[in-house]
Amino acid sequence: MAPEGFTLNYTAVVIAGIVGFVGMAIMFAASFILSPKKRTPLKDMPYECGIPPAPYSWSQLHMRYYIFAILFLIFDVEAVFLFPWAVVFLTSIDAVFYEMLLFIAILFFGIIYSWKKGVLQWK
Amino acid sequence: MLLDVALLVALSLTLLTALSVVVLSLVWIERKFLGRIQMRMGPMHVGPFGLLQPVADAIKLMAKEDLLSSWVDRVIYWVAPLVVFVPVLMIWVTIPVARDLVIRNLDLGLFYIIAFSVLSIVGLVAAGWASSNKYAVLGGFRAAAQLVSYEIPLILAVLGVAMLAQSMNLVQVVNEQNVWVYALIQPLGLVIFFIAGLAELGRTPFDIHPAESEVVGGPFVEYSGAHWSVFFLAEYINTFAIAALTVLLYFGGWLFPGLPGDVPIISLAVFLAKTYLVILVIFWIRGTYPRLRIDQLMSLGWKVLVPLAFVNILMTGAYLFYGWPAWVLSLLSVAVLAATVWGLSKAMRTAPRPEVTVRIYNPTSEAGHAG
Amino acid sequence: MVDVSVESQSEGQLDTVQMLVNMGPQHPSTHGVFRMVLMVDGERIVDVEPHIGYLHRGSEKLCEGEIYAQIVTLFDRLDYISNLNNEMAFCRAVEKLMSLEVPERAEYVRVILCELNRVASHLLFFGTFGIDAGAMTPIMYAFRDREKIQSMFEAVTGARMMHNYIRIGGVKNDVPDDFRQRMTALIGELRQGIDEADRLLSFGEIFLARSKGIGVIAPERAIAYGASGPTLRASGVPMDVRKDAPYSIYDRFDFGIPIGEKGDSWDRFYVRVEEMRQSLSIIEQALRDMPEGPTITPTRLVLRPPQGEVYVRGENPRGEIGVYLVSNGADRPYRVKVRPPSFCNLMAIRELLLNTYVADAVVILGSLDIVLGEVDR
Amino acid sequence: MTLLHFQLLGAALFSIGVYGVLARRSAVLILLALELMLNAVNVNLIAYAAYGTPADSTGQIIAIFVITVAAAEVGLAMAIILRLFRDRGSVDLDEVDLMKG
Amino acid sequence: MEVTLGSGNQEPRSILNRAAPGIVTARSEELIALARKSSLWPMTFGLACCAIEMMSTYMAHHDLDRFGIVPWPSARQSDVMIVAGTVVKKMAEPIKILYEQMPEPKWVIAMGSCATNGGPYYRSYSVVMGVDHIIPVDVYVPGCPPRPEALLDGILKLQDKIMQDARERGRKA
Amino acid sequence: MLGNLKGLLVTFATMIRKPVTYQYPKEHKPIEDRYMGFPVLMWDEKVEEPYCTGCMVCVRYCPTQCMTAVMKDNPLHADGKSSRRKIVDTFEINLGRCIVCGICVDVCNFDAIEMSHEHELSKYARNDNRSDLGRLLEMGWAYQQETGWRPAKEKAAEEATAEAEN
Amino acid sequence: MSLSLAVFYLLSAVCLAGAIGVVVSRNVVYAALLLLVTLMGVAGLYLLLLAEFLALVQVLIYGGAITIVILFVIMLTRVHEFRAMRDNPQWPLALVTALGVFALLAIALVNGAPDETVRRGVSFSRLGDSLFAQWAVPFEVASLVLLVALIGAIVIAREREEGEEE
Ligand code: SF4
Ligand code: SF4
Ligand code: SF4
Repeated sequence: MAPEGFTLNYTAVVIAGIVGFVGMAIMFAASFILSPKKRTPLKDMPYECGIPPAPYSWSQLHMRYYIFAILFLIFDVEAVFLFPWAVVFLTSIDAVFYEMLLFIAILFFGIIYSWKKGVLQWK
Repeated sequence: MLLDVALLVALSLTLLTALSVVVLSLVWIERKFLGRIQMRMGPMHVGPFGLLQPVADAIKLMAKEDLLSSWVDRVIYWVAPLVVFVPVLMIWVTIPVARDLVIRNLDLGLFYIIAFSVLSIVGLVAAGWASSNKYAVLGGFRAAAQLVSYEIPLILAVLGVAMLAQSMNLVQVVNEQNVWVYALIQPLGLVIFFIAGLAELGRTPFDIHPAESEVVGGPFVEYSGAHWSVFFLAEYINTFAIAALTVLLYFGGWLFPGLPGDVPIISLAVFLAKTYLVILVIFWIRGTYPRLRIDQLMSLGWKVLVPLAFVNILMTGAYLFYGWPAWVLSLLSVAVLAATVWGLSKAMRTAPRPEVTVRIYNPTSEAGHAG
Repeated sequence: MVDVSVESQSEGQLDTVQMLVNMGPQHPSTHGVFRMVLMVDGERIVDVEPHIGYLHRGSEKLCEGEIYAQIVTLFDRLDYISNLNNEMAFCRAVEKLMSLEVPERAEYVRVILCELNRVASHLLFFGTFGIDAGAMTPIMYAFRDREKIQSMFEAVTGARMMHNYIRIGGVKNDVPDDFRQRMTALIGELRQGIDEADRLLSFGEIFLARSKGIGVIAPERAIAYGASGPTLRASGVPMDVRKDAPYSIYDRFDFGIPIGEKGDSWDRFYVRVEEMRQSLSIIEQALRDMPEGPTITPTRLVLRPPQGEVYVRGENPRGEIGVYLVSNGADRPYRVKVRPPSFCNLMAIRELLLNTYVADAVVILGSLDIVLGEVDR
Repeated sequence: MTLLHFQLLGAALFSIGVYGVLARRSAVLILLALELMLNAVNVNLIAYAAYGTPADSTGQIIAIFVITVAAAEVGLAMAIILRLFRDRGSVDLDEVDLMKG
Repeated sequence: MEVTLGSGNQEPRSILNRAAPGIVTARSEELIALARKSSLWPMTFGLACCAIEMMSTYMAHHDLDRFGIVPWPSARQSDVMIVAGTVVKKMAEPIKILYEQMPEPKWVIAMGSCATNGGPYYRSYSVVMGVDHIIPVDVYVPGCPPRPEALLDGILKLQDKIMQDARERGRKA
Repeated sequence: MLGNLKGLLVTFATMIRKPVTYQYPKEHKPIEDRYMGFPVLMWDEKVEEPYCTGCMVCVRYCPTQCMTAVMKDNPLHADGKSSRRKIVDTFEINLGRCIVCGICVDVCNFDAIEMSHEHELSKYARNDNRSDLGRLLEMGWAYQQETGWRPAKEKAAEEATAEAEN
Repeated sequence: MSLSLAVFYLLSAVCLAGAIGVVVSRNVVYAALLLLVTLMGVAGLYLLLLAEFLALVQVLIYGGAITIVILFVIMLTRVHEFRAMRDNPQWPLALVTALGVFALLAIALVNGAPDETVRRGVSFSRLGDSLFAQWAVPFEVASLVLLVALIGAIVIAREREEGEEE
């Protein structure tokens, strides 16, 4: 009892993905056999403006990045609720509109909080 | 069923080919246009007017050694370009180029586009990580922080359109605009969408993750040959997608007053004309502006665009809910926009005129005068 | 997967979230082959280690083995963007040593060309600074005008960059006949071009945001570092050798020296833009007053200046150049030492970069306008 | 394809998640396994909703809330993990002994 | 006048070439060479004074982009290295590394007398007497600095060389 | 935001202007008269021999020492056709090393060497620009014909006579 | 039906393989990316169950947001440390437990489940309607949960910041 065209729609999506994947893979393969190859130890080194790279560990990056990821996550989830709301709030009962106002207000408080805490300020 | 699948495969292949051609054209247009902006000629010598230049570039990249140095994490390094590219291609399944010229017109089209465009970010971060190169790591993180931050205003701006159209179906969104295009009703949304879109593309002035003068190409620094060109391809297809979405969401897609909206050829022409115009604007901006710094970028995103996007949604919601006339929303939008611009200028101490801190000092002719 | 994480941090260092990023010698924004090793914490720079010497060509040593006339060619290549100013400094040193008179007309020609050279140099700065800030177009505008200046140089000196035109005792030959008209036209074009480029870049909000308040040097610090030229003047210190110790005929012209207020990157940038305008006005005045007459005091081919030492100062586009010359009476100098302006300006780099962003590092380095040829010599 | 198929798949995913939670030591990996379990639950919920009579949106809505909570949980948990890592230099849950300070 | 044909950079063979040398015909070799010569991407890389003239060549008046030449900052994406300026001994190693890090096929242009053979610094204790002591060079552009047109001429010569090499390879295959 | 808009206007204005590019292989940026390309040797048409006597003054003063010259007795002088007692036998300039400083021209007493307009001399091999007498004279001849060059002394003498006539 | 069954098996294979990869992979980044694969498979399953919106939500939240957060954390902590880390020594026990859980569940399911074969989708607007009309309270609670998570994460992450700046 799928809705009209449902199966085709998503078959199309999947097929597009597969076509993209396979197409590019074919390109890699073609490039692999076409391109000249020669390996040298220096070529293997990461490029760093012509200087042999200094050793480093992976733990270089800052918590700051993480907070933005969290903010993104939270607002992404919010979007999940906003989209159904966007298309039903006119046809549904009035309360729906105010519900969302409350919802947005609560989450907007999050932004204000982070702003006040200064985490939006990249230091 | 099998026939349908075959048809879909054929359509997808057509899509891939068409987009490749579009990318070639974009590369050519970009170089020519930037050339003109910079008083140069742009490509001239490969084919007539340099038309074959992108083709030559493509062939060359294919026949170029595809480095896979032993320091990189091979699997992720190999897959990362695909993770960036495939979603970018997939969103085109539902982007209509004319009323009936679309592979499948999803009902949740807008949501679908947003959901899949987020996936590309993972690819960029993974590419930066896998390259085991400091520039790449820096660039990858910049990419992540930036793209992640601008995704929110982008989503919220799109939401504004979905509210106006009461639908997430792109064809319907366009059809709803047959009276007034949304650019007029909701200019604020347009501005937010366009800025956030530019940031999503990583184009000037938001090109901090591939910033050449800072991180030498960012996540792509270690890539060469075919792998690199996949990133390149993805970037340009994405540019085209954002331009197309701008046109579809705010400029009435293939609709043009006086022209029939249901003749595929005419619609396609109108749509392409509009899209290429938007693209030219993107290139124009690219040729004009310097690049922002990461903290400014993040501040702009979170402190300006996100609140503005919420304001946009609220205004749109109120407009629909209370049934105001359309011009109220336009006026409100413009007012908010103007206030923001003024506030920003004020904050940057450039209103009404930027402050000049350099003066001419001339000891011989008494006191110096202001410069 | 190969283990790339070379045993790096021991247990005690867990808190360090820092990474060494190497910029240069080949990096799009290190202006040649400067190298910085940045210790970054996220995007923030916590330590900087500048490395120079990637262009150490041993010029000063080479000077000791060449006769005076040949040394001019080496000075050309020292600060390769302000060639004529360098030639001028060296020739003045020898002239001072030999107490040689320079004909009036030659002085005018020298000043005109040197100021033109200053404009060319600042134009290059304008463009590369734009690139550093991420704008790709200003450099095209700057080079359009620079190209015109180079054509002018070519018409006068015969070369676009390495002129070998200013000679000990004057200049190589007189200017071409149509010099005055061409120069007047050129000045007009340059004024327009500079204004246009200025409109394009200087007051764009993005550019202001990128350069205002970035890399501030306080006047005392600038003086302490021995900075000079626009770098010093941007901090509000009105020091200009052309005014303070006028050489050649600079005391005859009415010109101002642009000084900044804040000492930030934008001031350093705009001081240079204003300086271009002042230079153009100097050229205009010089063109107006230029007398007729010979352009060189004839000297012997192989000079043997008397024993002694001299030090001359001059105002290069990048700051004060000093040439210290010791002669033992032979046909080759005993010692030549140059006080390179951008080397001294570069000294401040560490202090300037601490606690800034990686992106700022590029802008700040750009605003110092270094030329590796003279930093490393 | 019946409801059972989905339920079995959900069960399998859930068990794999259980294994992961029990067998792994790194906090991040445990979290990943936890996500697997949550997804298994969601598969079940939605399967029930789809096969239920009459068609009912409850299952889907609960799944949305589960996803919401999962997102919140990941955000918080990751913050804690980061914090632990910064303080103690390890994300190995066996090594982390809060009492030792 | 004695003319020696420089060897310069030779393209290593591709897998296809190694596995089935017969398949790669002269024509396809030439097609690829045509693409390569039309899209020479140099590395953003300047050493000294010559770099300024090289920049001039990129700029509006001469516009290397007409030939499809756009600079890329990373060695990994570039095809040709224009050594513009004095190669001092300290810089020799970075140059070597950068050269090696460029993917095949790659070419080198030595711009200016310094890069060719030391030029004005031929007596200096710290200068490498020509970059070809470190890496193979395809085209030498004389001058100090070479005019932009001279560099353009050098690039056209390099394009010729690429075509010629391909033709020769095709003949051999 | 006004400054930003202004920037856009500037680039837009440029876009509708004509590009300033010289299309190189077709069109060369005009070379000024005084342009110093590589040094070349001049050919004395009257006596069909080079002006250069091989005196080696230029060789001594060249800052890069990229020249060599060997002198020989001039057979034409013996025949009485030429006033030059000595003439150049072999001459070589390594144009790959020459830094176009023009010192050789300054020091030459015979107007035998001149900075030509030659500059496009890219070569595939390092030593291909070691130019011998023949090549230098060839390039010099081309330059002579292109510009109608005459030795400075001759010119000066002519000017002097012209002035005397006036 | 058989076609969709095939698709189901394919997707389940992807999911299970990915899931097993997640719990056995030595490399955390691989584990995270394999989780992404699994979750995409699950999204596919949702599609089979006609839950279009849920599938997209899965892609958006799990595929995009959560994966990125996890990747961030992995990169912020040290990866080689993870790699060196072995599993618990009692992993066989865990395996037994997991198998036990699966067996129990499977038995219960096979015995108890009604064998429905017809799937029904819920239209998007109906979904929205009931979400906002009937589930209003949980909906608001969700926003609170999110807010708390946000604030909690900020507090936890921020304290550290201040500590660092000391
Ligand atoms: S060849 Fe001349 S211009 Fe070029 S780098 Fe050497 S000295 Fe400078
Ligand atoms: S060119 Fe002039 S200076 Fe040189 S050897 Fe010949 S005659 Fe003598
Ligand atoms: S121009 Fe200068 S470098 Fe060239 S040959 Fe003459 S003296 Fe030597």
